[in-house]
Amino acid sequence: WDEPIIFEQSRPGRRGVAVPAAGVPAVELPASVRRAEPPRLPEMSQLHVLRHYVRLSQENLGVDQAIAVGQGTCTMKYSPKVNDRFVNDPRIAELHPLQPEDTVQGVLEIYWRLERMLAEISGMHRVSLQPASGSAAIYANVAMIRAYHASRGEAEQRDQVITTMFSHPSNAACAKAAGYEVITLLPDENGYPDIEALRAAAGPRTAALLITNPEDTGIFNPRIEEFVRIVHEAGGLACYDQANANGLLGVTRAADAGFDLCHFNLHKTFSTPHACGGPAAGASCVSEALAPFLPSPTVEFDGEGYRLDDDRPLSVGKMRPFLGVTPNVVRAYAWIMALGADGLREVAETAVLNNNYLMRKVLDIPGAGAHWDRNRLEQVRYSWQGLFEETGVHSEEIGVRAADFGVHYWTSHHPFLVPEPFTLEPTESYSKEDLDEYATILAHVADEARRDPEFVKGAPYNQTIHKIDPASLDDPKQWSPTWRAYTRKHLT
Amino acid sequence: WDEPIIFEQSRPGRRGVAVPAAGVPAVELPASVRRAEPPRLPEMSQLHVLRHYVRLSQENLGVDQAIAVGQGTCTMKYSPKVNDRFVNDPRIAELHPLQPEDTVQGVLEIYWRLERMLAEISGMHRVSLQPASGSAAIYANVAMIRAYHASRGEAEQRDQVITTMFSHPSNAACAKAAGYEVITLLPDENGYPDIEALRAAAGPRTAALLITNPEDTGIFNPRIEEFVRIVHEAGGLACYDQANANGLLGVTRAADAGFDLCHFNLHKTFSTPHACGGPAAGASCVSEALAPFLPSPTVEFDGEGYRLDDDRPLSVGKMRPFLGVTPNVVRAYAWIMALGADGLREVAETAVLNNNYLMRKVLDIPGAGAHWDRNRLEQVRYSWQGLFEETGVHSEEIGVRAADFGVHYWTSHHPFLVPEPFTLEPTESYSKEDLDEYATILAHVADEARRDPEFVKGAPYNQTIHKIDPASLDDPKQWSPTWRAYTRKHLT
Amino acid sequence: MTHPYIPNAEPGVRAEMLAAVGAASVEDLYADIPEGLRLRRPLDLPAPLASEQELVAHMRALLARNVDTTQVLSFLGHGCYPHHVPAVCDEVNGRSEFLTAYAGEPYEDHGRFQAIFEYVSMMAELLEMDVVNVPTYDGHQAAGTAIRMAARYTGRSRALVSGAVSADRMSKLRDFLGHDIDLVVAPVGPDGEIGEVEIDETYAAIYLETPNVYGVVETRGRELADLAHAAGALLVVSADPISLGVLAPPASYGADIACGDIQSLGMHQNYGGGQAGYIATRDEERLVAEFPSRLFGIAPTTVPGEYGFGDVFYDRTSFALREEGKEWVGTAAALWGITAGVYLALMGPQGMREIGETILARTRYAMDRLAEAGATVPHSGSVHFREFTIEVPSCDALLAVLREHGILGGVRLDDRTLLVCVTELHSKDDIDRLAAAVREGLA
Amino acid sequence: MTHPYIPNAEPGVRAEMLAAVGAASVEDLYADIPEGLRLRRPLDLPAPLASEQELVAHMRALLARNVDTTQVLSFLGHGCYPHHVPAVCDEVNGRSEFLTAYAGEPYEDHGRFQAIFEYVSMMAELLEMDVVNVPTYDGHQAAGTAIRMAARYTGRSRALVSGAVSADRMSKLRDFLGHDIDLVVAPVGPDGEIGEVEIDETYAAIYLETPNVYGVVETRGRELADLAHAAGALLVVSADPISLGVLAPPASYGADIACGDIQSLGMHQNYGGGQAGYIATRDEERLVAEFPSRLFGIAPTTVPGEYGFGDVFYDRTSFALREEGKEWVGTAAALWGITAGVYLALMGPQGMREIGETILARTRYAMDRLAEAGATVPHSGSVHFREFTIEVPSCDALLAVLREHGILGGVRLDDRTLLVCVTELHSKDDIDRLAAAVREGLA
Repeated sequence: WDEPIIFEQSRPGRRGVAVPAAGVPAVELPASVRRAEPPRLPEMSQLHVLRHYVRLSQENLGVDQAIAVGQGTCTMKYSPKVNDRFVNDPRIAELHPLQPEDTVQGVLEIYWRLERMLAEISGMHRVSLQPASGSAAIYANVAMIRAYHASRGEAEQRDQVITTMFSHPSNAACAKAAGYEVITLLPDENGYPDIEALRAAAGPRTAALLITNPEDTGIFNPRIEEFVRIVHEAGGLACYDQANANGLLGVTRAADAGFDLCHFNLHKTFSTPHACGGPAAGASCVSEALAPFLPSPTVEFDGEGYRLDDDRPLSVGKMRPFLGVTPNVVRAYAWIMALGADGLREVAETAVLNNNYLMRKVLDIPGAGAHWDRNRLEQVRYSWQGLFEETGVHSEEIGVRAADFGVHYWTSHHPFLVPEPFTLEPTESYSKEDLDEYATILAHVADEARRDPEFVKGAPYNQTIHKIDPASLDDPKQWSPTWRAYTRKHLT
Repeated sequence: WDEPIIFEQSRPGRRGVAVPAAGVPAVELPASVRRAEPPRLPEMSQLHVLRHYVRLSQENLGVDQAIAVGQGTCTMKYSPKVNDRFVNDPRIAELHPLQPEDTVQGVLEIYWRLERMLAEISGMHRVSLQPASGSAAIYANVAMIRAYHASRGEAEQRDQVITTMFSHPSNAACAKAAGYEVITLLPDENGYPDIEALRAAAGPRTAALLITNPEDTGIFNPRIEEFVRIVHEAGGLACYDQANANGLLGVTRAADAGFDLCHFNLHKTFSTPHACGGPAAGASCVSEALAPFLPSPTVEFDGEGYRLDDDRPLSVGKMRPFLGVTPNVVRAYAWIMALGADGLREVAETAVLNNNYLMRKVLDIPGAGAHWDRNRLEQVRYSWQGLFEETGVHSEEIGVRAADFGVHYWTSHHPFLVPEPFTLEPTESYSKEDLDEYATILAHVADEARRDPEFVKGAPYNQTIHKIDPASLDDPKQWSPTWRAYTRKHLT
Repeated sequence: MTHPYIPNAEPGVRAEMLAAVGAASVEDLYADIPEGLRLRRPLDLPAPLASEQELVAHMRALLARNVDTTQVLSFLGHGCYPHHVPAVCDEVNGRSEFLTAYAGEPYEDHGRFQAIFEYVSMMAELLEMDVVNVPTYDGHQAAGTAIRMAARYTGRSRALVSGAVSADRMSKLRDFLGHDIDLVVAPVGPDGEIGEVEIDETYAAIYLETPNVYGVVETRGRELADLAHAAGALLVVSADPISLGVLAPPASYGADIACGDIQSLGMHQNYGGGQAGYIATRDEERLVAEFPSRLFGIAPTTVPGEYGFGDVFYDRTSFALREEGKEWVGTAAALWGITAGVYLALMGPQGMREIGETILARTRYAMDRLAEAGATVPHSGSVHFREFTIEVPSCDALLAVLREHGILGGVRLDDRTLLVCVTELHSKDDIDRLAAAVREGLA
Repeated sequence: MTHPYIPNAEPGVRAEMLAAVGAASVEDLYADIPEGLRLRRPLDLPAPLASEQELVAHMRALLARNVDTTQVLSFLGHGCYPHHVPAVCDEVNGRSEFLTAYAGEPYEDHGRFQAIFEYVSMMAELLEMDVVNVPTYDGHQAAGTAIRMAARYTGRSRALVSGAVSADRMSKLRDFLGHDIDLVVAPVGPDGEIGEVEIDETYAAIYLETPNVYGVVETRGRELADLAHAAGALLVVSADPISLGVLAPPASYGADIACGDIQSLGMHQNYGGGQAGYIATRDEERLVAEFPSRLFGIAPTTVPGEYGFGDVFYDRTSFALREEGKEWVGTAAALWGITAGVYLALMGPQGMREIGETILARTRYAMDRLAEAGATVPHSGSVHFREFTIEVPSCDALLAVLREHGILGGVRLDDRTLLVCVTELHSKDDIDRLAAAVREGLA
């Protein structure tokens, strides 16, 4: 489709939906609060609004369309359709969050039961499902860390948080946003976070270690228990970023390595859909010692019914409005119920096997590599450095060209400590045939890059649009973050 | 997508959905009824089945995707999304048709109210919503015609049905299937059905006239009342095919022209979706004299509640299982309720205006024509005869090439009395801008045909697949109406 | 207000378009309709609910007056069956590309052609037959057409019809066939199967159902096929495809035409709106020629290895030949065919076997429990699939007691005979609950 | 059984793949995890409901224990609002291309970029501001970030926060800002608006909400903007976009940053799961630099006239800079942004005006009726949008009476203060029904 911007399809007088008239006397607004000019929104009939968005949707690739193994760290797994049905039921969709508890026993039971299941999966004591995302869960964990130290009179003293370079950037960013100084450990020559650097950093100013494991490289840090111990000995807390727990379900648990806190992303490991970037949902899991600091309210069960507890004096308070991102809580609950303990274990094992299988295929492609010759769990951060040196084609360009074949990848987070990176995470959802196809496409594009680098650099050729000139996006004089800005800067 | 046949994606042992075990003792089947070999169905995981069909869906064009004015006679209008919500509600979707009447008062009320509304729209006395489609409604009408004559002892004598060449082929076919001899009137030199031929045909053997008006050409027969009178005088019944009533809502009614029966297609005029070719729904509307013959059961209202009446000795009986295609009955009801009398009239007027506007645009294209210089209502059967004579490009080829631009048409029904036909029916759903775009594409393709006929004949170029070689489809040795047949004939 | 469904009702654009066609008003465009036929008053219809919100409120109030089978425990079957509908079935048939498309060409609607081709192909595997039609309306229509096909094929006009079919289907067959085909009804044996029958060279077909209206699985298919064939007639068998993971497909015992309803394969009950019919034969030109329905076939394209699709033997149809075609063809139930394909692909051979086994076992379990509860269970020595009858002193009295327990106990076939339907959706607990209520109702 | 969600759990393929990677078992691949950390028992979880049918039955039983707002008459608001959700909104956000996609590039995910760009562009028109972010989590987060942006922009660490905000939002602001920004709470005047306030050069911002927690529309925005600007501070205004078809947008009276929640624009209540936050500013480089969120911009491609999209000023973000970025960015609520765009496109300027007028009128009508029914209605001289408080002898007692009438009467702010929410969904009859029940409850 060559679908215009929606404003270009407007014709005055048309409308997509009608609004009931008040049926009661109108209110005259004082001039100070009355809108002067009607907003310049598009005016379109209902079919035309629908058609526009349906066409745009067809210009997008989700898990249900493509082999989405290319968004490593994102755990792009199948989100069962049946779970959407529960969420769309009015008895979830049309519940108000402040209804009396006796009218929401079903949804409270789901919250409660999911909390208990995640507690078992993490080995932790209590879980909050309030955080709106993985990053929000990290922030909630940091807030609890601060509250914990404050309760011990050490809030001022403990002003540093330690993290690692291959931990998700939100660990550093959330700690900073919460006012902490951030110390980042680089990998040692083996690809593991540098334990000596940790020893040097840990001390009386240490509030916590925030660490992902396996890191975004897919490498599991076998000394993780020692990391925790070092931080504990310094009086800090250990907080485990389990956004990517997909290879570990039923295999190892945060609590078993001594962590005080961890978090999960329900939209990764527990299959709730990514929704173009949210709504997501996070789960903050804590040890008994940290439980008093959990966000409020918590869901409590007295053996007969479920109720909300808001009377929690040590709580960090509200992380977001109301109890949580309920649709995703419902989906995650249903997903775990469909799998059970054996199923979760099978998820983990298959995710790891799929990843190792794909790794074999990818590393067979000339020009592709992976730093550090280590085992990988559920994902691998690869590098096209070899190919780049040979052809001058960047990883990003390879990815764009791969999109011409209906698959894609993203180039992961800055900084590119791994040069020309790409991170693949096949999860348990894809078949061997999918992985073969994916690797075949990458091999094909790498071969193209070798034979005709300019061709690959000119991609895409088989997409809705052609190669974008990004220059204007960083130039304040030209950038146009809205059509309104574009019209002003470029069309008048 | 280059999506393989589903059997090619099978891998033994996989499955898309699990079935609960019996949980009670198994039954041993005698060999005479036990299946010997498992069926060779595909074996795929759930995501892969879903992905396959989602990709296929993206290779299809519905009203929600494209400007679907090219399926003339089909009334491809917008089917409001909100109406689907009602149908998907368990209180429709999970109703069993033989539930006690007191548990289905809501759905019976919908049937009753829709019947009353269609009676008003047609001017008829009673309406049956049982027929599964427009053709089934024609058949039901023919069955009632036979029962009517039988009740008067004239069943044997009246063994002929008269129809016209531009009435939908199902009129002729259903009458024939019901055992009637079919007499077909050709158009006169003005494009109207030949009234003299009717006079010649009508007589003691005439059971009924089955006639569409406006015919598939879009031309309204102004002598329709006289047609009815001639048939009535011969002792026959007059039955109006109102499959395409979209230009007539609130403008003129079947009863007002003296018809005894008529039918509507809920999936055309009343907006229920076409669903790739059904489920559809038909409505058979009859005068008071024909009402005793309606299919059973009927819905009756006693002022307090609704009940089903199956005790109707003159009824033609069952046309299909149960009461009707309920989802479409619900949608049609909601659609009329959203529009009301003024809205229906506006639908009709806009459909006619849209058609006349598009006609101007199309007839401006060199090589395009329309037989008979008459007013048109809601559709026009055009002809590319001029273009064909100039270029040798057939209408079908123009349509295929137009599909490369995201629109299409079909070449209408045999026989091609209008040479190189194409029939456009823009309905009320499309905007002026849509009609302009459609006409522009046709003009562009016609121009291509003039400049490079072979290029147009080679189309499509921008579709999932390329030009099909149809030779095998009519050859019993080669045809493969299933993968099983294909495998046997072509792969072994 | 410009109605959201009618973009060109906006007065400005309307005026522009009228000007373009050179009309002063839309009335001009209706000039051909004589004044005497014109309706010069507004239609007498309820006031419109123009805002979607009001429409939703209105419909919600109507729907609230229904009680559906997720709210009560229903054992109703008799032609419309409660089976689990996998969410993926709903997801696919709800995709607007399928829901709102119609009759495009094999290029821009390649997806529809492929999906339907795959549906017929999966049915073909289940049925062990090579030719399966694009769905017709329902099982009634499929049965009627199948018998008519046999009549055309043999050039005869008499058919033996099993007496173990529903009254509704018999009504449909009489209406659809009765005017030119002589229908002879076969007796029902004490075991619930078709009884002893004889035919001669005037018969076009024997028509059999299995499981039949009593849920009894017919065991003498081979014998009937031989009987039919000896007389130069065809055996037509109506079979529910959901049974064919465990039951022998009609072709395996010699049936010439198979037919039936596919509502069981992924369609909700829809108050009877989820029906669709299939017809299948072997790949014999003369038999294929008798299909009125469309048949989709696979065909090569100009690109080697690429598949396209098209109509097989189009010149049989009424689209091509009007009254000279076979019966008629038109919009029927394509989307349900696509859906049934999704269902079969999800289930696979294992799933079809398992669901068959589960239904067989639970049906038998229910028969045993209800017998224990005091009901008389006829034909209890026969194999039943999904349905069985019980005989009780008064159906009405029993059903009333069951209603008090939130149970819809079955379909009343006559004053004393109740037809009970058990599927994979009925757990052992559900059946035990029914049995307990029946015991109370018969006490 | 191979689980339907895990294709490669099938033993044959698993063995093949293990062979390909040269591992004897998956255990080999876990070699890096020390034995001490290994969980050598199965997780203690409920038995799985492996068949979809059993899962559906289980979930259906849980959902049956909820009573939703289509089943009762609810006047609950206080941050989550019942508005009509057009079916097209659900249709679009249910499309699996949007629902299951994530973070693809601007090519294969062109649709997502365009849809979100259009959302921010429509919000920009509504807000009369040129820069709007890709949605953040919710209105709480948006408010917190907006104040933090003002602090960074001004280099100051104190903010004046209206006292007329909800306790929950205040809790969030204290948690999110309290550790390094001094929050001074402004008094509430007798009219329910923000009271008299003063600030000095240490203040980064004045934070105002309109309509505020009491549903009162603040009328002194211009005055507060002048006050803020005179001190070199910014005015941050949280406004519900559904009010902006009739109410003046914050920018029009001088606000520097607008923020709020977009749940009203097409999201179901979702038990609080439908929230998403917006932040908007003028197009000033220094202000734009302070956004933590992603901003999507339009950009040319190699084909003249073709539009593409990309990230504006990406190097502000934590994706680019980790802790040196502005706060953090991550998965938030993009799909709700797309949905809000669909909503605004359906409504258009007329719809937004009409819905605003309807809500204003019905809110006032409800205030009048409840006053007549005997409730004390504070701030009754002020303009209210959608919410207002009533004062009664006992909220609990009144709510209990209303429950008996199938009414959820409002949110209890304290023992004697009830917050009542009225939207376009509440008909005159609904309001009259509430008034009658309140009269009874207060009698």
